[in-house]
Amino acid sequence: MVTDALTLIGQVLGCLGLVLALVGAVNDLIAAIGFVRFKNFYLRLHALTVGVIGGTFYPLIGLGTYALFCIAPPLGYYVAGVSYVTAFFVLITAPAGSHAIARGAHRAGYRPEPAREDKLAKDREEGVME
Amino acid sequence: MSKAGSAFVVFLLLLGIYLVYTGTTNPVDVIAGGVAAAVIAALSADLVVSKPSKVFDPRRWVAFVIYAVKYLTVIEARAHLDVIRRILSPSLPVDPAIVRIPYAVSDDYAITTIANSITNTPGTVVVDIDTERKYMYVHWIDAKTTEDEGARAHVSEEFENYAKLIFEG
Amino acid sequence: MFQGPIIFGLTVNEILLAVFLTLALIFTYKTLVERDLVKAVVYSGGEAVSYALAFVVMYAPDLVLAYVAVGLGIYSALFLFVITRTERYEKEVVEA
Amino acid sequence: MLSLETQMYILAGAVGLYILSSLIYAYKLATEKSVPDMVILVDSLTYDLAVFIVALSILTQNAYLAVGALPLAIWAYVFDIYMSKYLEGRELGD
Amino acid sequence: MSSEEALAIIVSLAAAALLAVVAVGQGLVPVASTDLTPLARFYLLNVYNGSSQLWGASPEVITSILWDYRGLDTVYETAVFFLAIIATLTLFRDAKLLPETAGSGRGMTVIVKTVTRITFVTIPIIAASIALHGHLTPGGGFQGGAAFGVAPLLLITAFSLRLAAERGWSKGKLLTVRTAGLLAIGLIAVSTPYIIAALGGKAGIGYVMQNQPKAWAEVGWPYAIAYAGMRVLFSGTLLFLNLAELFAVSAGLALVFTVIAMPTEVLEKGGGVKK
Amino acid sequence: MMEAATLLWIYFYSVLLVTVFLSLYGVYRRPNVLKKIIMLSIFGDAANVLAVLMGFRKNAASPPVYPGQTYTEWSAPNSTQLQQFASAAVDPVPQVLVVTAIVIGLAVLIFLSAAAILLYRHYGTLDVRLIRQKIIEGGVEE
Repeated sequence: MVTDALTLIGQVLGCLGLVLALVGAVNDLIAAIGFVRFKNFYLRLHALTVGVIGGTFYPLIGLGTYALFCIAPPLGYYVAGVSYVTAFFVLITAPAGSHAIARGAHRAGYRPEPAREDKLAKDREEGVME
Repeated sequence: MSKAGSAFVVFLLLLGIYLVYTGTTNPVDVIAGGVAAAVIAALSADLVVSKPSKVFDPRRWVAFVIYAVKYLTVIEARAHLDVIRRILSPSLPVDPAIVRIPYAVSDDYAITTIANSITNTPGTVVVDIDTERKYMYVHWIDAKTTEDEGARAHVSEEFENYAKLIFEG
Repeated sequence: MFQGPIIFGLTVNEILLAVFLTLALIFTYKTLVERDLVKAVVYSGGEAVSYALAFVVMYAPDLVLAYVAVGLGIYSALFLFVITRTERYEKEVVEA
Repeated sequence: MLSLETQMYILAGAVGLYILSSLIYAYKLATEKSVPDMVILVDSLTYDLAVFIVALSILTQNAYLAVGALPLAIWAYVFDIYMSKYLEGRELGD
Repeated sequence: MSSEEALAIIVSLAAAALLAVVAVGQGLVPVASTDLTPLARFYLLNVYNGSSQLWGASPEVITSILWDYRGLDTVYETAVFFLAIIATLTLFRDAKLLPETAGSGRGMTVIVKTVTRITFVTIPIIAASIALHGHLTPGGGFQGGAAFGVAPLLLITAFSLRLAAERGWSKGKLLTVRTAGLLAIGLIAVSTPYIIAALGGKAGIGYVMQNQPKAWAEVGWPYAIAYAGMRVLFSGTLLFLNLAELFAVSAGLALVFTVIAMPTEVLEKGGGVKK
Repeated sequence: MMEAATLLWIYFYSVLLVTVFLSLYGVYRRPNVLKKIIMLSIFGDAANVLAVLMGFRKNAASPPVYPGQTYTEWSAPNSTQLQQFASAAVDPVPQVLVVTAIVIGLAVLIFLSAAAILLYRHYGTLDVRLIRQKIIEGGVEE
């Protein structure tokens, strides 16, 4: 009885994970559209974030949950483990990567245009920021 | 003592990652992963953790869990919907600016948590950071204000409060 | 064993393989004609990703593990090491 | 509760959408002109295809195909780091 | 695009299409084939078949072929890798890794540094997992070593080579680890005859790179041990060869990257010249 | 009329051969030594993919790894399971060769990159035409 209920909960969670994966795929497509529509590197970074968090992190969690509950072990555990570890790494490394590339681009002379204000460029011209 | 403590913390982290990655919990894997994790932790734990006593404080973990759940559901969903609306609307309504946001934490992990939280919410990206004057330069897709404190209230105040609870003190 | 849908007598893996090989060819061409060597390195990274996915759909996970680390992680660093020490732009081919 | 067939259709749809967006990324990558843009396009492509690998491994019921997702995700980050350090105009070992 | 490039592309397109059509038409290459070559069928059926005389005791066919059926080939290949790295080192043989000349120590921003700290300790454990499970799941010594090789590059790029030098990395230590890995491979390769001799058998029965017992060489490495109600599968020599290969490849890559990442002046002038 | 599958496989071989030829053209004709090295790496990769493609087959459904084995919970398969596995898996032999080839290619490229750095130090350029000119002007270097 209890195991039946647990199996049912697992099935429901797995299906929710699948739906999350589908939503993530749609997010990724929207991010790709954003890449096409935005004309500026710094704006595209926001589309990248949609693609990374909405389009990679959440689908990986969803697919991992699906694999955990709906695929027979040990293979299901294997896929779930790979998905979760990948999701963890994406969550901590992707923002650092975007930050690094944004900083490098700003230092290499790519300016956000149009922009209402660019305090970083101003501060670096004034010499307060190295 | 501190060194052994940090090695132990890193050992637990690495063992956890090893077991999750391999997807098994059988004794042989625990032993093999434990040996590998112990070697790596003994060689390079001082890079990662400097004050291991912080890790064993349950209040920090409670704050971390509350923050993680809130961040990964409410905040992310709101930011995603906002940016997706901007991408899909025909007029492409953006009003970008690089604003300067002060912060008041000093721990490396706290700074990284704030910066990664800002970058991971669509709509704001940390472009540069000045650790001496304690400013972050954030590219904001819809700059409601360019004042330092106003931007802080809009973008990073919540993250900062939680980061203080988790890592500082 | 799961075979997937058959479209015009082609399996899904074959169609995906065609896609990724074509992508790799496009990136190879872009690498060839690019004068800026940094961009050439980025294109070769894209080519590495395409070939890694080709390995995935050809059921070779071992090669994916080895090839992604080497093609995306090590080659690009190696080429950038050389570029920082030498020159970034390739000069035009002058007809003799 | 979804039947197995519906689950597979959902997965196949997700795989198709990922392929579609990766094609858009590849097109943008082939036509893009500035280096930072190209780097983040390679990133997007890589992350996109990492999820695609996991979805494909579940769809084709081959667990061992999923192993490629982790290297792709980590080494996209590594690629970012190299490129940004190069763009800052410094030697990589500096 | 110059006219020459266009010509080259057209010629290569035509030549490639022609070659492909000829190769396919002559039956030189498989086209949408549905059956395996006899060799592949032999491997797939024998590698994990306990009742076969020629089994490799590993469910991972690739690792088994790599280290068992084609073992000597792989040993030579590791030696080639070793020699290529030696050759690279001889090109820069004067460069010394000293903390005072190895970069400025400035590195990148604190965000990248903190994330890299976590990543730097977790990449080796992933590499260890890939290598330790090399005989069970996709992976192995090469794959683990290549994965590990990215960790020193990441550290050098995000921090600085100076940190690596201050943490006590030196060419000598890395060379020692690498040589120890290669030596371990060599020792395991020739171990079977000595094990037989040590067990009191007739010397010279076992052959080089022997993993499992064969009909004409009846002593080999065990493929599993029974312990506390479990049977632990470690596939004879495969696990140990994978581990040794992991050390050899990862230390070799770390060595060559620490050398090649030195400042240009040190690399070109040699020694630990001051700026 | 040929089947779609045959045409597609001809397309595979054509694409890979075009990649090989283009990269060889780059190695032969591009003046910059680093560009030559990059194209050489692509040449090696395309050759590897070509080798693996020959081991790929139409009805394959599994990598050549017997699934579901762990350190402790394992049982050797019976002959039926093995036949099923062999009828689904792809050819392992090219994959084994390619694992080896990838590492050898990596070693060769590391050496070539180091050599390129030294070449630049010696001649001040990586352009082979300028290097040739310098050799002709300055006689044979010692």
